[in-house]
Order: sequence, then C-alpha cells, then structure tokens
Amino acid sequence: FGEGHIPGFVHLYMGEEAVATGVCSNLNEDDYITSTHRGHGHIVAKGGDLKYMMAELFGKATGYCKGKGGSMHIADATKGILGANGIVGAGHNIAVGAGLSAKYRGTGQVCVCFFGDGSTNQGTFHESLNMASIWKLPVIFVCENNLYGISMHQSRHQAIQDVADRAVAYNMPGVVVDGNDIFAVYEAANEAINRARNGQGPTLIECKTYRHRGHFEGDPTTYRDPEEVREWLNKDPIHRLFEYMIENNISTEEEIQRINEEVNKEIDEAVRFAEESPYPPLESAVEDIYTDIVEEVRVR
Amino acid sequence: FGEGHIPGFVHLYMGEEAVATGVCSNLNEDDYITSTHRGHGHIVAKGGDLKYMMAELFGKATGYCKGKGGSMHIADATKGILGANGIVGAGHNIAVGAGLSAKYRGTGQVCVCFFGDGSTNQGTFHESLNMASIWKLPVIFVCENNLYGISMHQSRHQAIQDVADRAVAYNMPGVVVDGNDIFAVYEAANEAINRARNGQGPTLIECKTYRHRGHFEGDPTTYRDPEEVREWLNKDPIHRLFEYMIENNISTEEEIQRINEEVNKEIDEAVRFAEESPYPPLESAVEDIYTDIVEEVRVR
Amino acid sequence: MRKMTYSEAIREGMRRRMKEDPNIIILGEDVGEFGGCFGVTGDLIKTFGPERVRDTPISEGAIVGCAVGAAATGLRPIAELMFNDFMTVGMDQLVNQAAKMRYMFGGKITLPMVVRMPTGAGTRAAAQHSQSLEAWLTHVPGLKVVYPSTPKDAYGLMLSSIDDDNPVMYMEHKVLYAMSGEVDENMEPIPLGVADVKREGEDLTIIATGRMVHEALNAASKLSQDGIEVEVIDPRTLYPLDNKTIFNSIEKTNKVIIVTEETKRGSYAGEIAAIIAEECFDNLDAPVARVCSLDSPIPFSPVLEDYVVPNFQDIINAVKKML
Amino acid sequence: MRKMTYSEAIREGMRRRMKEDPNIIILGEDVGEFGGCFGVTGDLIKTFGPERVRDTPISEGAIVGCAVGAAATGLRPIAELMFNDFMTVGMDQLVNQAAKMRYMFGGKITLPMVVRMPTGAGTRAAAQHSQSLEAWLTHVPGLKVVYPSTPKDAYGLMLSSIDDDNPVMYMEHKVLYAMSGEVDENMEPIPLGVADVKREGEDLTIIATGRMVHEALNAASKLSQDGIEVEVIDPRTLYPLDNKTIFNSIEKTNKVIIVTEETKRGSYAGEIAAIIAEECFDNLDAPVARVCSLDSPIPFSPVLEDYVVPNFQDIINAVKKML
Ligand SMILES: Cc1ncc(C[n+]2csc(CCOP(=O)(O)OP(=O)(O)O)c2C)c(N)n1
Ligand SMILES: Cc1ncc(C[n+]2csc(CCOP(=O)(O)OP(=O)(O)O)c2C)c(N)n1
Ligand SMILES: [Mg+2]
Ligand SMILES: [Mg+2]
Repeated sequence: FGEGHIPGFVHLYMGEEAVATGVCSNLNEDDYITSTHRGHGHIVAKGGDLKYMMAELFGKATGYCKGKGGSMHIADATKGILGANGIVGAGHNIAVGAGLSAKYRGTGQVCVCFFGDGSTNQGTFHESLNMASIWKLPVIFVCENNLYGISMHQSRHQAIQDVADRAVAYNMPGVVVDGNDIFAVYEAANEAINRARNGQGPTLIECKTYRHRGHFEGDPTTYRDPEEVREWLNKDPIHRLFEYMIENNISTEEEIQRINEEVNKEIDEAVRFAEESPYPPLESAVEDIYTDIVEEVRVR
Repeated sequence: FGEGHIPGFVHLYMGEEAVATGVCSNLNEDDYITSTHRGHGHIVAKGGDLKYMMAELFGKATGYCKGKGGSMHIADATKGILGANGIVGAGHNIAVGAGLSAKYRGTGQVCVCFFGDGSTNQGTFHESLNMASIWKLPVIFVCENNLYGISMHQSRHQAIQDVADRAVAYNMPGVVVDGNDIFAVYEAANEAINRARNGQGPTLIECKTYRHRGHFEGDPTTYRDPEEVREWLNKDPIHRLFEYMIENNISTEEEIQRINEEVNKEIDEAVRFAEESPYPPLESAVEDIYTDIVEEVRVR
Repeated sequence: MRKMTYSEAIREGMRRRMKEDPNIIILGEDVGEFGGCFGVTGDLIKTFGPERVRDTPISEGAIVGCAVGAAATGLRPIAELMFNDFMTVGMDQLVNQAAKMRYMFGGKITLPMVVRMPTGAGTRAAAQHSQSLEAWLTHVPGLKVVYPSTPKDAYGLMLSSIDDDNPVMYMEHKVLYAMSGEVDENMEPIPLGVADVKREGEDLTIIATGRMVHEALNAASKLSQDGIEVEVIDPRTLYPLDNKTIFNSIEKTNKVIIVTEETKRGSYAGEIAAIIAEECFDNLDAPVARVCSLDSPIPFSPVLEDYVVPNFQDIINAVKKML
Repeated sequence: MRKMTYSEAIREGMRRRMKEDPNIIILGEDVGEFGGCFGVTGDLIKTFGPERVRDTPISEGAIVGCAVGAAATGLRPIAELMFNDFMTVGMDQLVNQAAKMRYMFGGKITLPMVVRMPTGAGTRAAAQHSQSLEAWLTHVPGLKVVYPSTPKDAYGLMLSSIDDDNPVMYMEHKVLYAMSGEVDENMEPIPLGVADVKREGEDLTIIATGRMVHEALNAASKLSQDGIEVEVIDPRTLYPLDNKTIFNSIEKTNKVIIVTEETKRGSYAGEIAAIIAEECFDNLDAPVARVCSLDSPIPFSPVLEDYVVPNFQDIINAVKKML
C-alpha cells in the first residue's frame, strides 16, 4: 500500500485481525456476513479470494465487482459476503434482512454483522437490534470497538464504556471480550452462533481492539496519544497468537516463518494478478445497473 | 368531534391527560416542549390557547398556523411549543437542538420531549438520547407508554417491558411512573427538570398510560381486548384526580361541577370562534414558505 | 372479469403472486391484523399468516434495509411505507443500498423487491402526509418507478413489479383507493415501460400520472364538448419511461401538456418536458407546458389544499391557453 | 485581496461571520480537532473553541435535526454532512422538518441554518461517496440551494447563506477544494439568486454548475480557437434561480446547453431545460441540450468514473453538434 497503485482511500484493518478471524472460523460457507468501510479483514476471513479483492482495489475488470465497487464495496455472494459498505450503520439493517430470510427459509444459516463503535450511535444500530430481538433472528452483532470513530474517542461519542451494555435495551445478551485475543473472540462467537442456530435469537458481542493505522491511509492521527498507540502495538493480536503457538509448542519459529512467507507470497501474487489485469471496458459503466436495462453510453 | 367539522384525521389524547398536565405544570413559559401527532394535550398543558387551536383544527385563517398546519402541526413559539409533529420520532432531534441552544445561551431553559412507546424504536430516539447525554443537555424525555403503536402492542414491537430500561444505553436515569397519577408524574418530572436546570443532563421518564379512543378517530380498535379497555377506563386520570380532591376536601362536588362547566364553556367558545372564523385567502397558500420569497400563484 | 377497487386490485395482485411463490413476504407497519393504514393488505394475513404478512416496529429505515437483506438472500419482499413521505426515513436504504448494490457488486447480486408507497394529496393530511416524491426516485439509477392510475393497471403492474428482479418503487395514490373498475384476475402482467393511451385525440397531447390522469380525462371530455380533442397518455411506469408512445402522439398533435401532482420545481414532469424539448423540437408548435402543484408544501386547510393541487379546470385553462 | 483556496474561502467566510455573531455554531462529524474530513473547518476550533465548533457522534439525522431545533430557538447553526451522499440519512430532518416547519407553523418561526455538503465525483470514492444530489433539494419548497464554483463565490455565498433566515443547502465540490483564487475578505455578500456570467459569447449559451463551470470554460477557450464564442453562465444559486440572466443570454445566442455533474435522468438540469423550453420557445434555434453524468451510479475504477462524468471534450462535442 501507499505506493500509489490504489485509487481513492482505503481503511486498513491492521490491529483488529483477531476479531474477523476468531468470528469467521465459526462460520459455514453459506453463512452470511455484512461488513463495513473497513472490510478487507472480514472478507479474507470469510473466504474471500485475495486475488479478486486486490484486483478490485486496483479498479480492474477482474476484481470482485468488475472495478465498479472498490475497497468499500467488495462482496462475494457465493461466500455469503453481503458486502463491505461505505455508509456507516447500513450493514445493520441488511444483516437483519439476511437473518429474517435464513429463519424464514429454515436453512439454519446465521448472519454476522460486523461494525465499529462509532456506528453504534447511528439510528440503524438501534432499529436493527430491536427488530432482530423481537423476531429472534439468527444474527450476531459484532462490535469492533477500536476506541475511535475517525477522530472521536469513544468517551466523546457515547456516555458508556461498554457498547455491550446497549444489549439491555433489546433484552438480548451483551458480551465483552478482548478483541486481540483470537481464542476469546472464538469462544464468544461460538456461543452466540450456537444460540442463533438454535433459534434463541441475536447476541451483541463487543470486541475491544485498536486500529494500528490511521482511520484511512494518510490520516496523521494527531488525535491519538502516541503512548496509547505504543501500548496497543504491543498487544498486536497476530504477535500474541504466534507467541502463544510457540510457547505451547503448537508450531515452531520456523513454521511461523514459513506461514509468513506463504502469506506474503500470496499477497505478492494477488498484487501481480491485479497489476496484470486489464481495466474494465468503458461500456461496462452502464451495465449491471439493472438485470434487464443497459443505459445509454456516450461517444468519446 | 366526530360531527364532521374537522377535516383530515385527528389523534385524541383522551386517557393520557395526566402526563402532559403533570409535566408541564413544572415548566416556565419560556421552557420548550416538542410534541407528536397526538399533540392537543401537550399544547393545552403548555398554555396554548384553545381558540386558536380549535380554529386550526377547522382549517381557519385565525388558527395557530393560519390553517396551513392542522391538527398534527400546531405550534406556538411564544409559549415555547416547538410544534406537534406528523413524523414519528422527529421531535426527539428537535428537542436536542432546543436543549443545546438553551445550554449554549445559558438561559436555564429546559426542553421536554413528549413521545410514544412506538417511537422509541425509531432511530431518532437512539441518536437523540445519546447526543443529549454526552453533552449533558437540559432535555427531559417523556415517554407516554400507552401500550400501543397504532395496532402494535408493546410486547410485539420491543422485547422489553419498561422503555425506561433503555436509559442504560446512554448512562442517564430512567424512571417509570404511573402515567394516570398526576401527582406521581409531577414528582418525577419535577426531579428531572431540576437535574436538567442544574446542568446534570437529561432524564428518561416513562409514563404508563392508555389511550381511551382509537389511534385516530374512526379506528375500530379491533386489536384491543375490550376487557383491557374497560380496566383502563376505570383508571381514568381525571376521574382519579377529582376523587382525590373530594376525599381530601381539596374541593367539593360543586366546585368540580363548576370547573367542568367552565371547561365546557371554554370549549364551546373555542368551537364558536373556529366556526365563525373565515377560511384563509387562496394567495396565502404560497406565503410563509420563505421569509423573503412568495411563490407564483395560479389563476383559477 | 370482476369489479374491484384500486386498493383491492393491489391486494389481489399480491395475493395471486404470494400463492404462487412462498418466497414473497410482506413487511410493514400495521399490515397484519390491522390490514394496513389504508386497508390495502386487508385480509392477506388470514390467507398467509403473520410470518408472511409481517407487522414491523416503527422503523422505516430497518423496514427497507431488512427488505434489501432479504432480497439479497433469496426472498422477494414487498415492503410498505405507510406514506411515501416517510421514504425520507428510509432514504439511505433505498438510494445508497437497494438502488446501488447490484452495480457496486459488479452485477453479482439481484434484489427482487417492491416498496409500496401511498402517495399524494387530497386527504387533508397536511405537509408531511401528502407529498408526491416520485421525482427523487426517478433520479436514482437502479430503481424502477411504477405509478398506476386504475384498478386494472394497479393489478397488472403489481404482478410485473413482483416478477421484476430489480427494486421497484410502487406508488399508489391514496385518493384512488376507493375507485373501482373491471379487472380480469387471470390477466397477463402489464410490462413495465409501456404507456397506456387513456383517450385518443388529435388536437393536443396530455401526459398525466396518478390521480391527475382522471383530472385530465375529465378535462378532455369537457373540452370535446367544445370540439377540442385531447389525447391523454398515462406512462404508468415513470422509469423505464415509454418515450415512443409519447413521441408518436406529439408527432400527431404537435402540442403537449404534462400534468402531475408534484411540486412543479424539480418535478419529474420537468424531466419529461426536457426529454420532449430535446427530442421533439421540430414537432412542437407550442412550448411544452406543465400543470403541477404550486411550489409550496401541501397546506392543511381544504380550501388551500384544493388550490395548491391542480384540477381539471386548471388543465382546461392550460389547454385553451395553448390552442 | 488575498489568494485563497476554495476550501479556505468557505472557512474564512464562516470565521468572519462567527466573529461577528456568537449565535453561529458549527456542528458535524470530526469538524473540531480533526478540522473536518476535507479540512474545511480546519483551525476554526482554535479560534472559537469546542462549544462553537462541535464534534458530533455519527448520527446525521440528529445533526440536522439538532440544527433545526437550535435554529428554531435563537441560534444560527451551520451543520456539516461529511458527504452530500449522507443527506439520505438526514433526509427527513431536511425535508419534513427544516423545509416545512415555517410553513406548517403559519410563518411564525424562522430557521436560519446552513447545511454544508461536500458534493461530486472525481475522488475515486465510488457510488456512495460521489453523488450530486442537488436536484432532490431544489424539489423541496422551503429550502434554498447554493453551489459555488470559485473561491470568491464560495466566500461571498457563504456570507449570504449564513445571513439568510431560511434553511440554505450549501453544496461544495470536493475536487474544487484545492483550487485557489483571489478573494477580497471585506467583500459584500453575494446575494442568493444572482447568476454570474463567467465568460461572454454570442454563439451559444452554456449553463454550468459546480466543477462543470470549469470544464465549460475550458471547452469555451478551446472552441474560441475555432472562432466559436460560447457564453458560460454559472447560476451559483440553484434556488432561487436567476432566470433573467439565463433568458437574456438565450435571447442573444438562441442556443443553450446545460452542463451538470448530476445523473441526467431527473436532474435539476432537466428543470432548467423545462423552464427554458417553456419560456424561451420563440428564441430557440435548436433544442435545449443537456450534458450530464450517465444514468449510472458513480463507478470506482478511475477509467469508468472519468467516463461517466462529463468533461470539456463532451461539451465541445455537444457544442459542435448543435452549431
Ligand atoms: C452515514 C455515514 N456517516 C459518516 C461516514 C464517514 N465515516 C466513515 S468511517 C467513519 C468512522 C466510523 O467509526 P467506527 O464505526 O468506529 O468504525 P472504524 O472506522 O473505527 O472501524 C465515518 C464517520 C460514513 N461513511 N457514513
Ligand atoms: C416516520 C413515521 N412512521 C409512521 C407514521 C405513522 N404513525 C403515526 S402515529 C403512529 C403510531 C405511533 O405510536 P406511538 O409512538 O406509541 O404514539 P401513540 O400514537 O401511541 O401516542 C404511526 C406508526 C408516522 N406518522 N411517521
Ligand atoms: Mg471505531
Ligand atoms: Mg403508543
């Protein structure tokens, strides 16, 4: 990143990886997720393909959205990924709809709704949790509380410390977990997902975490205390996982080394795929608006 | 009513009188209120003039809104009445704005926001209570829980019994009172208003009450159990007040008789005033849209 | 053939399709037991039960957003907004989600959903319950907009709206609910994008929508007593718009007046006028005229409301002015 | 006289008025310490403090609604929506409250408030962060709509928007933020409803708004090399609209093209075209043409976005086609 290959602005997930991973490793391929403007992590965790994602970030025809969506709109219906979303709070309603659909069709599917702390002040959060709760829908609301909505520290945007407290307003369970501890996240998600599958309704899970980078790439983040940032960098979830794996002899330094190399290789391949892919043809700009209407083009 | 003098549909306040009265008797003339589609009671309680209100219901030029607003939009800025509102949930934001304004100008004014149980599922409720709470605004949120949003019983539109429980989500006090007991309402409002004036921020007060009539005049209310209706009719707040006054020798049967007659006389006068008032001139339809622009009329 | 009201026609259209496809559900405020604020869903809950005719809390944003999520995952929801004025509360879900999702996802998702919106003035319901906001919707790529003016059209267009794989905004005029007419319950769906010539004439073309179709027909019959033959075209779908039928008529009459209940400024009537001005320049003997509501909110007082909204007399005046 | 960017000009206009009137406050997401998502409010918080330059939670509905309540009770709030695309979230507060309140209350209340809306495409921000939704606002009686294209206009129009006693929607084009120009900090406010002729010409009239004014000027200078003299009019305020300046120009040139960045269908460009078609019929030698964005959402990929949005070349093509 930051090499100018990627148009527009991107919101990185760095520092919050344990949440998406810990949650999604509980999900089946046909389960649904709704995501946010900070969606890369969720999409990868739900089985999205790095190549197509990278190509989309580059605005190429081979991207998930044929270059029409970009970073904030990556989706893969075949994997139940109902899309990243550029509108803060929009995913909440959509998740409720997916939950209603799953319950109505009786498929046993669940929908996980990922969202940030800032979005919990949006009206859609309230309406969605209320609806999911009265209808006992199989929706798991996962709040990634990274302490900020852009420059607004949580203490300035809401008068509570735990977003999970808001579950009371909907008579649903509210759980707080260390969002940088992948096992804690996994456990909490597992229980909530089981409740949902058993028709016991939604759960609100709050994962305390932190974004290592600025809100978007280029954000100077003058609003954050460097001390605070340093502290959280030390809590990096991936580091913690690796340390844990070594301490408990689950894998060796070498193996982790290898994993890292593989991941980097995959990323390099994805970047190469994206770079080598063609841009979409101009006419495609007026396709895919409707299933059955193609709008007029302009001659240029 | 029901004699066909009044155009459109009206939402009657009958049965909920103790709420508006108990709350507003704590307010100064320059304090603000925001109201709802069921606003008549609030407006009278805040000192609105029956004559102008009735004339507005009749769509006459002498009405509060020159006949342009009607039942759902009666307002009187001189009395701090920021208007009835036809959009469920719209008053919440406006009340927050009035509270912010009062606090910023340092006038010691407060704003009371009246709303129904059904409106507490609207996103505006959530956003407004959050904002009022983080900024410690002098706003008192008064929920008139009459158990229904049109045909939806509270147990079907939210998974909680006490709307007041939602105060937790904003870290503000939440109080439940018998909304048909004018003294209980007065006490609760008094405490909340004092908190607000002292800069201690907003309170959510839930008044348990019931509407004697249908949602609007003409509603058959087949969705309500007649038994339930009968029970509540026996709890009629005005009746209760009168009984109390007699038992405690505050006033005699005769005095109450006289009060009733005076009220009826006032209403008759208001109706006469409305009937005798002229309809607004056609050109007025394009006035009052802007302070400085009058739109084109049509020749007819 | 059966006589039904406009409101029954909408209901029966939904009932017919719901019988055929279990994936069609209805969502909205008081649409169940209560039968809908205007009685349109009526007894559907008796036929299909509360799971398929679902009462919702007062949360328009969530109603539309929920329909989007359901449509994206295999259902064909029909959402009711009690008044089209309340689309303001679900505007993001309509515009930034429903309309754009297919495009943003590169065509890899379909959203078969219908949003029903009781529209228009005439019920003394004042500024927040009387608007005609179709222009906003026609401005949004990704949405289709339907606006029937008769029971037959209401029935046939409801079938095709439900059958459509794109988000369809289905406008209904409140004053027309009680109007009755013949409907063939076995009729074929009326395809979106096909206008209907409600009356033929050689002297002048009137393009009218919703309730204004009837004001225009009323004006036309009065004018024909003076020997003036007006052609009345009802587009029936605002988008896709049937330009061909409109252009053909103008080629014949060389004069056109557009009549809608919208606030004139920024109206869809303006878009139609702009299209005609651009495409029919050489066929026009007179400037394209518009008869719309005055540029004011809808006032409460009956005398004012009836003045702000156009009627047959205003149409007659406009026609006589043009001829 | 001082050189400023468009973005500084907006800020300095607000600073000047805020110094004069303590009742003016700013509300919005990240407008304080952070200085605004596009840096427009910048250091205002240093001058006026956090009470007057107030960071809000992410609640657009409450931001606009709060501004309405504050304006109704003695303040003159300036609300910032981070992107005009987010007006969908505060649509009810804009349309059913701010715009109608004065009318519904019989003129007994005034709402002096400004809503700032960063608008337009060109930043590779895709469909939900690139729209030009001014047409919706111009369709709503009770709102005024302003859309400056230069630092000078941005400054002068901000002064009059703040001075206005009605809700003013102040559109800002994101791509213009960095553009700089001369601004007299002591200038008089530019009255709403007065267009500016950005370039004079006899052969054809172009009416353009926002960033398109510059594409039109670019096209005009290229065309004049071929001896074609185009007049470029920037209405600057969309409502009230300065018809007189437009009509006078058409009387001279007899040809007109309207250029906006809006989705063509249902655009305000269409309203302007309809007005001209109705009022200037006898002065037109050619049909009124529109150059707008294609009828699609704004795509992400730079190649597609640049194709969907019109540029000077498209304007040149349209002019040559017309002459
Ligand atoms: C409706 C809406 N309002 C504002 C924005 C601008 N915006 C994008 S991300 C963001 C902050 C979101 O904070 P949070 O929900 O905590 O998510 P985080 O970025 O911290 O992951 C804001 C305000 C938006 N995209 N949509
Ligand atoms: C945004 C919006 N949605 C729906 C309606 C239609 N409506 C009017 S009153 C009402 C019920 C409100 O219930 P509640 O808030 O409990 O107030 P109550 O009528 O019981 O006093 C509804 C749904 C509306 N006016 N505005
Ligand atoms: Mg956050
Ligand atoms: Mg109620």
